[in-house]
Amino acid sequence: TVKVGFMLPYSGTYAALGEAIENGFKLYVKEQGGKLAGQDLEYFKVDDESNPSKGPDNANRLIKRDQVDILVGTVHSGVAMALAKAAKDSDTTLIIPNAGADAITGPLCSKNIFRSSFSNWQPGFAMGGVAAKKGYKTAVTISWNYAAGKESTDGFKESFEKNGGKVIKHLTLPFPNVEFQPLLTEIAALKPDTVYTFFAGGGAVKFVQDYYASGLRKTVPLLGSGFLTDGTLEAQGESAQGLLTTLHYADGLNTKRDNDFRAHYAESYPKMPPDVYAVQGYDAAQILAAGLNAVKGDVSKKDAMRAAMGGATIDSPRGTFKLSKAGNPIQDFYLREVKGNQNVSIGIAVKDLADPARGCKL
Amino acid sequence: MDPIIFLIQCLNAVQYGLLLFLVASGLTLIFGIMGIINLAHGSFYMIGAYMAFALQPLVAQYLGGGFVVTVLACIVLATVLGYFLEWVFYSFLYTREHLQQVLMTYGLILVFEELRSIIIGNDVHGVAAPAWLAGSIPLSDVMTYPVYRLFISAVCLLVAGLLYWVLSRTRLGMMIRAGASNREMISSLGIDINRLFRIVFAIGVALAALAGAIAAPVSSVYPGMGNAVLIICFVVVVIGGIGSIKGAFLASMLVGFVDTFGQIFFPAAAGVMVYVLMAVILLFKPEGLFKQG
Amino acid sequence: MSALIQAQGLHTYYGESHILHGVDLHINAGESIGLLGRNGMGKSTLIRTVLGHVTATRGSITVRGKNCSRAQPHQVAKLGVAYVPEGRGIFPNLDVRENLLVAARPGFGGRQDWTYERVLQTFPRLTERLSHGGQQLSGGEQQMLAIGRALMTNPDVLILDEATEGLAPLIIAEIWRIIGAIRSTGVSTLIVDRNYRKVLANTDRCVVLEKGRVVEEKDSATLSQQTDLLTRYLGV
Amino acid sequence: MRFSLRAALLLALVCLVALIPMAASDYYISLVIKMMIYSLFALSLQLLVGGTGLVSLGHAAFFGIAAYTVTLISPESGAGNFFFLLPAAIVAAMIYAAVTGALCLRTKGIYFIMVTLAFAQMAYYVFHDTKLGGGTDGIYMYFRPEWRVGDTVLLNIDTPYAFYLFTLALLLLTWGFLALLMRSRFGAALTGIRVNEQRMRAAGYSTFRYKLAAYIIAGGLGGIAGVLYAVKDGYVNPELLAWEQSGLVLLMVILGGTGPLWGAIIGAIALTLLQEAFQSQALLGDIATHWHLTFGLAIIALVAILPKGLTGIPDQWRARRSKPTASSTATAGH
Amino acid sequence: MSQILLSAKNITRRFGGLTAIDDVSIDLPLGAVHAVIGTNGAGKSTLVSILSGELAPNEGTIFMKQANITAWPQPRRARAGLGRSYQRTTIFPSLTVHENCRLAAQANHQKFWSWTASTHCKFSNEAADRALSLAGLEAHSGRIAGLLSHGGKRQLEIAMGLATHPTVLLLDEPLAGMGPEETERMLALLASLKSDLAILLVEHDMDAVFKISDIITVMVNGAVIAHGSPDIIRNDPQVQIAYLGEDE
Ligand SMILES: Nc1ncnc2c1ncn2[C@@H]1O[C@H](COP(=O)(O)OP(=O)(O)OP(=O)(O)O)[C@@H](O)[C@H]1O
Ligand SMILES: Nc1ncnc2c1ncn2[C@@H]1O[C@H](COP(=O)(O)OP(=O)(O)OP(=O)(O)O)[C@@H](O)[C@H]1O
Ligand SMILES: [Mg+2]
Ligand SMILES: [Mg+2]
Repeated sequence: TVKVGFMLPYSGTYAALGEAIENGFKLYVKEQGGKLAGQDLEYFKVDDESNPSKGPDNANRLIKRDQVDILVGTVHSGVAMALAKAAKDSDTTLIIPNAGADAITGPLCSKNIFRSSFSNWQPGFAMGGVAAKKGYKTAVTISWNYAAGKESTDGFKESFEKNGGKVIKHLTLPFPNVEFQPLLTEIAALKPDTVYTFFAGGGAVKFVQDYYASGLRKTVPLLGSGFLTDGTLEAQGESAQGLLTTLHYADGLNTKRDNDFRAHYAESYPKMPPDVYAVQGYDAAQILAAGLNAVKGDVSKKDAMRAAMGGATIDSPRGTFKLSKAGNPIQDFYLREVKGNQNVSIGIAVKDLADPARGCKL
Repeated sequence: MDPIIFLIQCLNAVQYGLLLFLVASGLTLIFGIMGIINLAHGSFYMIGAYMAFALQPLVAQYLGGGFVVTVLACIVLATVLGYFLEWVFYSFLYTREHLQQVLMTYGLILVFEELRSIIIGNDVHGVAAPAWLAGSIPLSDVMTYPVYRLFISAVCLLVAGLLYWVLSRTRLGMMIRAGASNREMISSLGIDINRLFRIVFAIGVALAALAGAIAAPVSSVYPGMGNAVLIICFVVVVIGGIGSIKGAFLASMLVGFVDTFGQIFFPAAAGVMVYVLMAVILLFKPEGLFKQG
Repeated sequence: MSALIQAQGLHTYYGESHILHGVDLHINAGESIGLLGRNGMGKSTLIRTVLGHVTATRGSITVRGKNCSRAQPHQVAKLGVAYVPEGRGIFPNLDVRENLLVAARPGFGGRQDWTYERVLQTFPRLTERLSHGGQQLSGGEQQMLAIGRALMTNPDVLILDEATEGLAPLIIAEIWRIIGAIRSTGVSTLIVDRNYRKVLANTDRCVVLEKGRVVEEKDSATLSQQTDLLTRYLGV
Repeated sequence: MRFSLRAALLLALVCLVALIPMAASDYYISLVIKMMIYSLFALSLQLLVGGTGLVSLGHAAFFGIAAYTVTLISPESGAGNFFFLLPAAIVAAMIYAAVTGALCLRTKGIYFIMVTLAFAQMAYYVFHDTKLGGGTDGIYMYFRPEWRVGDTVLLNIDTPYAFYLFTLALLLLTWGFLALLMRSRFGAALTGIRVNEQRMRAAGYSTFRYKLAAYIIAGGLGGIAGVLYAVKDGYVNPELLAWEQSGLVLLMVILGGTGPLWGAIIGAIALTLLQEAFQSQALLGDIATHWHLTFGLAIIALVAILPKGLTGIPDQWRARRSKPTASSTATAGH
Repeated sequence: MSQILLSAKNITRRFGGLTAIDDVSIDLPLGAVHAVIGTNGAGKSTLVSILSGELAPNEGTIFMKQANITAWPQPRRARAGLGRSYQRTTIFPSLTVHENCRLAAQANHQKFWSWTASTHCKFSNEAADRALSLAGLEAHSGRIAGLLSHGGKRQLEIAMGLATHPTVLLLDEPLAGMGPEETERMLALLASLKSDLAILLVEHDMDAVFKISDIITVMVNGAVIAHGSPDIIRNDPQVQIAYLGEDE
């Protein structure tokens, strides 16, 4: 048997995401008849509470106490950093199903660390191009003052300005404040052609609502990284309609692969709609499967397994993708529009977008 | 900065300040006046918001009422909850060392948060503002201001006035303050201190819940929303001077302005602004703006 | 005549230490009692026990025939028992006016002899301090306030524990006068005071405590003659 | 005689703890290390809370600042030298303590609590919002420092066991130091300040100096804990300075009992164990996913049955067995 | 006239609108008990607080021997030999009676870096024992101060004042709450001490005051209305009207 350790948020702001990821992972294993490469999996769970200061200890729970062969985690970038450190020190294979910290597949990249999701830079970069194509000349970026927000808006800036636009101001507010009114007023004063934003969870909901209520959308269209409208549409309701976001997954892709996935997911977890987090968990399992198959399920052959994982082509519901040297997906980014409770794909923003992996020595 | 924008920012500041006061008002009772270091106050706020979310359909279905009825329902339930909580969890702490309350109320936070995730789940939910408040008024050429926010401000002012009047003008207010300073003596005057405190506590919880319910439509309800407001509430109460409604009101205004303009003029330091404010004020007025007795 | 307060065989502990050893005390309507004894003999403890601030482990207390052995202090107070504690117990965060008004209450039979105005007349000094916070008052002012506050509840029994402590002679005289006046209105009083002569002079009956036991109970007039007893129990 | 007996018992206990790693797996070693680090951290706070009556809600600042200092100044390549790193980190924490303490100590009671919190939050945002310490993602320490003179390595704490003993040693040193401190005249003065500062001033103590000294010492000791934490996992991030962290260590002290030094240690151990137990799938199965609930209820229960914290248990027990006691129904408020 | 140990010149102190002390001057000579009496709220305690450095005067200067100590903080004055007792009992309730006094005594022997246990501080132990026996508390020395009876606490209050070996002792209503016996003892004590001290006694117990004081100052509403030997004061009509009343 192979021991798999989930280090995910099961409480707090990101609890729903953690659940979806685990579901997705288990769904794939179920599809494979409960075994990967003939091995059954034994699961261990630790709630990381999205609290980086507990990160190392929680990682140790899985690595040292439960002595798992494979780590799967997590959502929060800071925690992921701690997890990556622990994985390196103990030479454990780690698959990151969400956290987008650029550094992990950048300066800190390592041959035992893979990511089934994205790097914060990617969605931003994808949107930058779109904004420029739409003919916007000036933009304001806004996010919480923390790494993920900075990286995402930097990605936007990079491609937007490369294509002739200009980011006239980067607005931030302290994490996790949600009093956006002053900054919205600031936007009203700056009157840019467009606004690019990175928020997630409760913050995303409130921002979209406030932006809508402030009436700015009539004159200053709002663009965002996909997380702005993922898993939050029910709460955002009217205020989110028509928003454009970029992400590596979307509703209504309408490929066979995706439809099957959604069908299976729906019947296994009727209460939860399939979303990008479920997909990322699902693909984490696929990456693992690729590795295990290569070594016939013998996890002790770490190098061979990792090589296989790194080289694998993943047939994901989002569309097939390969991993970069740094272990980050090289994948298409969809331009999505909010219609009802769905982020419907209205085309591909960038094809096979690879994270530059700046600073990675691999 | 052009004048119109400046005025709008002032409006934002005032509006935010008022909301802060509403959230903190319950704490001025429980912490400021009764002297209970109640970390669970944020949870009461959270409970209020989630009740507004969860009750709305039920109310619509059984009572046929809308937003207002829902809010009233929240208040009633919260009051009952508060009365019960004080009775079971807090009443035996008064004779104990104050720090014991910290420990107890921390335990309560955990319990409330977990119960919330078990009962309602961990998703973010929106709460619809009532239709008759849904509109918004134009402020500048590109900006409009939602009527609902103004409504919140009005409620805050109302609560502030009411609270101030009760505490400083009515006999109940005197009893409360007296009981807070010397329980033994107040009871030898023939006043049932236990019941009195139970009621005050209940009112405090009700206020927090009211704040949550009223704020829900603008803030939406999400996990951990309670803890987010907890610290700022204490800051407001302490800056104002423990036990002083006037102070708390002024403090929340101050915080509102510092926070708003801090974000614009010193975005890099926006996070610390409020704390710098508190530190500075307490260094020059070691017992807050309005020192009590 | 009926006993307003009737306490029998009270045993009181503070934690481990046994303070009252079976004390009996009864106060009849309109009667005035003195409680004498050296420091630390249990006078205050006895009072606090009767008032319900401390619960006796054994013994019974009845007020107006109601069993109050386990009663809460406020229940006892509602039966018309007012208390001026040792150390005054002023509410520091209330001003003088509020300190008085918070106590205002018609007496047991709905009597209203003591009003805010009348209390202020009795203690003119307070009138000048109405808006001062309780903890800003001088010791004596606090003492007056404490007594005034007790009177605001229109009691039938007034319990004064060291009520004249820290007062100027004039005021003390004044307070004894007031006590006299209160007595004459038919209010019973229980008085603890270091000035035993005054106590003897202003009470009908005196109870002497020694080490938590009642060692003497005589009507004041007689006791004041028996200097030997006084010397033995009070050391004078 | 009795004393020597207690000493003997303590010694035996220490030896026992020192030998745990022989039996335990890596994980439990690191768990005990964690407990020891938090014990040290809580001890440093106990000097303020139980020793001087200063309740601080900003203690994590010392912890975090020291942790960051040691991480930032230790070389990217190759192990740093503890003889330099440890003092440097401690000094950093003490300087912060001196500056903030001088200001905070102008206030009292709950106001003090809040001002300490305020300054801690400022420190927090410095690391959170600026790139100084890698921002929210935090930074790594790639190599564990070693005790070096010149190039000869005196002590290498790379193995778990070595680090374990090292931590244990520091914990005992701190404990001993504080124990001596509290029974010295200085300690007596602190006690006096805790109970009645007005009287201390009337007697002739310049209480401010005493309080500031205590505050700085506590800062330094808290710093040691921070260094150990940073070295243990080689990863630091702003959350180390968050108010939740300050709250956690305060809770440990309260749970243990705000008085005797060992209350802090008991509290730290108890709280860590509770968290560990309620989270463990192995023990509780699926309930473990709702561990906040069980943990919270446990805390509430403890408060309910332990009026004086864990260290109060002996007294409670004695009281239980002795004479019937009169409960004073209501006692004066603050 | 013997040496003046403490002297305050033209002290004025206001609280908001109210002038608690209005241009009061006072000299405390060695070997004398100087009583300050006066109506409630006259400003006696405030005066004590100002002399001991707990409150700052709005106007006026204070000298100890020759030194101008107006600007000195309370602790420094205390170390210079200025001891006081409080009208509202101010003790260490959770410590034993002996520890209370030892702590007070230790103030004169502060050694920041002495690591010997405070309980072994010979000097302060002796001072404490002495103070306790003087105040007549030896019997209780092991008890927890907070659990003493009211009178007991008052005695401890004095004992702590003595434990610091003051040269100037400010007593704010030391006899309040003491029974006749303790009062007698306390008076005897003061009499025995006064030879090598300067004592300021604020008291409302007139028998006591007239018995032991050498000089009396009478205050009313913050101002001094009379000053002089006991006999003069006793017969001063103003004082009788304002304060004493007609003794029976
Ligand atoms: N809270 C307490 N805990 C323990 N013992 C106490 C407590 N209060 C008082 N005592 C003890 O109980 C005894 C009686 O105290 P009490 O105050 O009744 O004496 P008292 O007669 O009022 O003396 P005084 O005239 O000085 O007020 C004293 O020995 C005192 O030490
Ligand atoms: N902190 C304060 N703030 C405002 N007023 C004060 C303060 N302290 C004292 N006072 C006022 O100053 C006056 C003098 O007070 P003080 O305590 O000195 O009187 P006292 O002479 O000691 O009276 P007593 O003999 O009753 O103790 C009083 O009227 C009191 O109300
Ligand atoms: Mg008494
Ligand atoms: Mg006085």
